[in-house]
Amino acid sequence: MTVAARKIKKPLYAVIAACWLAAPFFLGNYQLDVLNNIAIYALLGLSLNIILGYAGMFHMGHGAFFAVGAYTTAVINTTWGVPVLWLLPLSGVAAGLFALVVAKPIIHLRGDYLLIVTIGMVEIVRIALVNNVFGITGGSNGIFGIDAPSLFGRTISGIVAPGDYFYLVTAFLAFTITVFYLLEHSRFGRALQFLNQDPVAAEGSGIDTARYRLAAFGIGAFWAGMVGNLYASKITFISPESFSFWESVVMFMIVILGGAGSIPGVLLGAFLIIGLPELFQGLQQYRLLLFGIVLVAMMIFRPQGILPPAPRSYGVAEDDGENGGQNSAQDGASGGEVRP
Amino acid sequence: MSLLRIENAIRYFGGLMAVGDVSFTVPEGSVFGLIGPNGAGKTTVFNLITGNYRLDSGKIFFRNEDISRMATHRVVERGIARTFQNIRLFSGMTVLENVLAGRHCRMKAGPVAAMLRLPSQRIEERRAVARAMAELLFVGLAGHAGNLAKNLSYGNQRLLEIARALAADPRLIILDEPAGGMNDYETTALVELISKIRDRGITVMLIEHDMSLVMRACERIVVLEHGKKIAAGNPGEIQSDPAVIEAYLGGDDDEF
Amino acid sequence: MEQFFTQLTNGLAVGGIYALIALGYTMVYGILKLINFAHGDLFTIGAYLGLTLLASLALTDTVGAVAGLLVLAVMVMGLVGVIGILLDRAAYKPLRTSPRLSAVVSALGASIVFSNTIMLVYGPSPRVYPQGLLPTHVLDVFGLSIPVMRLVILTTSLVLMVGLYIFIQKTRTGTAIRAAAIDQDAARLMGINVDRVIMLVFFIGPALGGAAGLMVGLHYGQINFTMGWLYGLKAFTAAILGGIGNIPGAMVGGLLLGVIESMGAAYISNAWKDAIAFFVLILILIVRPTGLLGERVAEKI
Amino acid sequence: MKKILLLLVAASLFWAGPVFSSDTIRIGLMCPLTGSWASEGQDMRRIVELLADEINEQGGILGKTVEVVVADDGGDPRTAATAAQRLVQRDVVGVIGTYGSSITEASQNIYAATGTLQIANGSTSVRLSEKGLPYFFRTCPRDDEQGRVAVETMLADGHDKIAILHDSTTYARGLADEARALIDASAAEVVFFDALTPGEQDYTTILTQIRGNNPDVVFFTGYYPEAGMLLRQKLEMGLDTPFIGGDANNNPDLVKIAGARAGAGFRFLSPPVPGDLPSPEAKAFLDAYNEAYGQAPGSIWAVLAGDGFRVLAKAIEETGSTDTDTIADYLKNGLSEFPGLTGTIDFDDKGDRIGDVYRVYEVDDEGRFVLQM
Repeated sequence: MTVAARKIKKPLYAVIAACWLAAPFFLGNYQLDVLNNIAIYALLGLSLNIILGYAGMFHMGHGAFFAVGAYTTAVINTTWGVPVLWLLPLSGVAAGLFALVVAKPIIHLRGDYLLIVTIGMVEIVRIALVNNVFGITGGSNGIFGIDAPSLFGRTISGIVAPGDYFYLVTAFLAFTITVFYLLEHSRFGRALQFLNQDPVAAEGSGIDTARYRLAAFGIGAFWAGMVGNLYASKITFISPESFSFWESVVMFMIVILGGAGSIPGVLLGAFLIIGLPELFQGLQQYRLLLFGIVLVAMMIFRPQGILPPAPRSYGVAEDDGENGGQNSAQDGASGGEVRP
Repeated sequence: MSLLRIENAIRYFGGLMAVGDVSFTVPEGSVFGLIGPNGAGKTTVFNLITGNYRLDSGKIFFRNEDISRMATHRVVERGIARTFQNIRLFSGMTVLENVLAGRHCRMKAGPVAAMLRLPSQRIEERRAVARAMAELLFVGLAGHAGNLAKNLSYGNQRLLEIARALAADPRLIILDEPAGGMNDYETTALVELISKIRDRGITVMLIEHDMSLVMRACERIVVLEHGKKIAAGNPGEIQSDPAVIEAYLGGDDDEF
Repeated sequence: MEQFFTQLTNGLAVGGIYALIALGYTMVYGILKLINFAHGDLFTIGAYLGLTLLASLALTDTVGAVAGLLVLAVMVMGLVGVIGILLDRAAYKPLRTSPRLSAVVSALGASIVFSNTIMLVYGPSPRVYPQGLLPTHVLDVFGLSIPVMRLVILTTSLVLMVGLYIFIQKTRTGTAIRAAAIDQDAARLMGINVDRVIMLVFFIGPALGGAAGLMVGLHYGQINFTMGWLYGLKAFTAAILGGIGNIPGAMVGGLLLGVIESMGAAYISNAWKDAIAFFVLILILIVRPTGLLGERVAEKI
Repeated sequence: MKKILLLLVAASLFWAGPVFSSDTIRIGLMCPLTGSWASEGQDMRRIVELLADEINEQGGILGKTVEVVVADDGGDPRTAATAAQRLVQRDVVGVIGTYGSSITEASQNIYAATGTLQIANGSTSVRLSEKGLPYFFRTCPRDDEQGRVAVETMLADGHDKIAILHDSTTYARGLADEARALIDASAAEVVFFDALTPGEQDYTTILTQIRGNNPDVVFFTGYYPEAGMLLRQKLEMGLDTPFIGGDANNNPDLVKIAGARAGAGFRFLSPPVPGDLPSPEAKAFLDAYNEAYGQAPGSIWAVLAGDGFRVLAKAIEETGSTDTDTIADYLKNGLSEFPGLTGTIDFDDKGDRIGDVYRVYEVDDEGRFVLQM
């Protein structure tokens, strides 16, 4: 990266964050709904990025964890009326535990074998939901009447007030970016990248690769489960169709197109993969064709992803404060200073 | 006192016996050489010690603890760090991060501590970076800390592997052909580095084809041929051992 | 017992199609380590091209049914093969040295382009092959009634597979393909034109997929623009099951997947059929992490 | 350059905020233009746009031009929710659509919350109108009604061992469950109940199983492509159990897929197609459609979208208002025996269509759909 590009990065991120935060003042409900979807898929992309980006495991079944979280929220909320935001951590835990159980036996599989197994996992989950496993998922009908989140006595409906919901999901996104940034720059985050680059050398450096692989699945799934909670309470209705294999493919494309292992890349990826088909709505039945062409073109134009990860500095040799700035610009609200 | 003790190690690949009933001990505080012609099973012995390969039979003790069935990362935790014959760095990451990889097993902070940026994690992280910088300084790569590992020269990549291994606080460091690809000047510096490592109280065990290096650096040497130990002793004894001379002259190696 | 054998033949017929598509997956994978997610759509293109050529050329009227269908098959395979080469040039070749998953996303993009192009050209409704071209009588084999077309399909799949296997194993070109699959750089040093080999693979694989599409169209009659996604996924599963990159593995994997599906549906539940198939796949991979016939390569350390 | 221009056009469409204009009446159409149900959605668009053109040629509604605003719901719930927001923001009077109960359900809340009238055309799940939403209507009948007619038909034929086959979609599963409950309450029994995987080509496995259970009749609640394949393969296997299908089978492609020989004798339930209605409206519509597109309309569901549009236009015309409450009230209480393209249309308090909508059709030897009663 050139010095000029580095200098421009910080203010650029600040401007983007400011525009994002100001969006509800300028945009209508439809555009805000699109932005909410982008935020939700950005969150899903970031959680998948832990597994696919940092740890480099070919995982194309992330929708399974998303589904477990969404259904956990839906079932408990509609059965016992527990407020949905309280269920946020529980949905994460459910998805995380599910991931630990199913990933344990398959964690040693490499590359494409893992890819098909994760595809199989998401399909098995979908089929189980369709067939109303345990008799609580509503089968192919799904579950309706999920409450909107409510905070300090105020209902934050993703339907009536996408602007309110926008700030809820943005806050969660900012939180996620912050903690994932910290994770990336920690012993844990580095371990995932080591085992991604060379598992033998990672093991030889004293890293328990199997445990870290599993942990990556656990954390990624935990987060996807929480996003499932947000999604279910946004749309208030979920059915197995919302968790088809294609949804997992979409998450996969977000990470790879944006830049595997790069937080800004994943955010941009979500913006493109979710935003472009909406941008092309005016083209009606031609819109997906154009989307496909753009997808191939972008991949060829930027084979490493659009914003591949930049080398991290540790404030030792040539620190210019770039990484701390990147974080504070992105999360807007907290502006936490990050420096080892 | 013996730091590492190998007893009747046997390992087959398919039907081929790569290591056949090899026993030796590595005394603490020494520089120990493992030599032999190509295909003698030297690297296999290393891989057996570090748990990359499983023993078919035999035992390996490290500080009187049986590590024969231990996973690699546990062996590293116990205090054995290594370098690889074909350099294995995390090439897309910075030099500093590569050294931090070695530091990993001496750190504790988990994902939750990292996400919450707990004070303990911050302190640990700062110390780890300082220690990693110290190791880079020790091997002479401090100026390269922020570069990507893949941009280093071949010789420097070997040094980086050593720094990574040292960062793990090993009692025994295993170097697999550390001078491979180095020029004479670098090799001389390497001999000096090895003695500096030994001076830190770390036992060094190495495989090397460069016989002048082996003879200069090592205090004790074991010679393998076809997976069997054919000789052991100090450099002088080895150089005059008829079996060793036979092995090297009989083979197509001419480094001796 | 009769039910069992009937279900077995049902499974084998479907499995034969899976196997044929899986071959294309596995060949491309063998050379480039690329999962060509657009491969299923090449299969669909084969089915649609077959329909167009059948309707416009009326070959079966002029030269007779058998000869007409053979000519048709050759034309479809040729055209789909050429489309395969063009696909490689446009979407994969620029990504040869990029991270593997980038090419996967490019493949997914190509799949979207293909399926939507078919929808726009042929319309979103299912299309139907003319009937009466193929024999419909039913054979009585040891008390089992087996439609003769099932046997024809299975036989054709097997002939194509065995033909490919012999081609890969016994000919000079086949040897070049195998060499390039093992080590492209070494193959290049041995004077093999690797680019030509890749081109050839991107011809043969899609051609076989196209043949499978034509067979599906002719036998089952109904084709639609989304069918390639499902078949592609099944074929990918089959290729992995057998050990991806391995040609006999794709055959075994395809046939086995067909039988697993059929048996799972018949003896456990139709609604859970695909889940059962994936579950068995996962069990097999847990025991044999590189598939049934995949080689386990110990990494040199 | 062209691509950039195209992008700019698309972008301007995306960011276009609500445009208020007094001389047009906007009616939304939410339909699957892409994805698995694209054939339904594209036909819906053709029909609604055709009807809108007709109205505009005759001077529009209340002297204003009708503008149809189309949003692609892609046949998936998430896209549908966004499409609904898009239509609401374009300030439409009401929305026609969509196809698929779970897709409709994902958009229902948004229309309800924003006070937008919705007239669904292909969403037969019972619960959609049981939630008490004041602005929800549908021109299609409900699954329970269809299940009742289907079971009555089968029982009247003296069948008492019945196999039910669905495809795990919301609609087909719902209909299958309705039918099963009714059969369980009768003297007949369900000897087989399972699902096929839609989109496949080979259903011999499931047919072999059905044969093993030896039912008198098979009730298939899924869609026409699979029904066509089932009939075709059933003939090949020499299985002669009669099949009866749900209303998703009313598509001329059914016979094309099955072939006339395999299709003959297949019966299905459906609201009457325009060709079977004596009304001048139905005839005029058929002629116009034929003239515009050179063929007969494909699916009955798309025609039901046309009915939704016509009902809405009528309500605006009659009430002279574009106020949602006024229109909804008119549809529930004012509209009486409206001559639709699929028979007379009335709505009850839940917004469901009143009356015996279902007819039994049988496929004759030449592949024509013949109305049975």
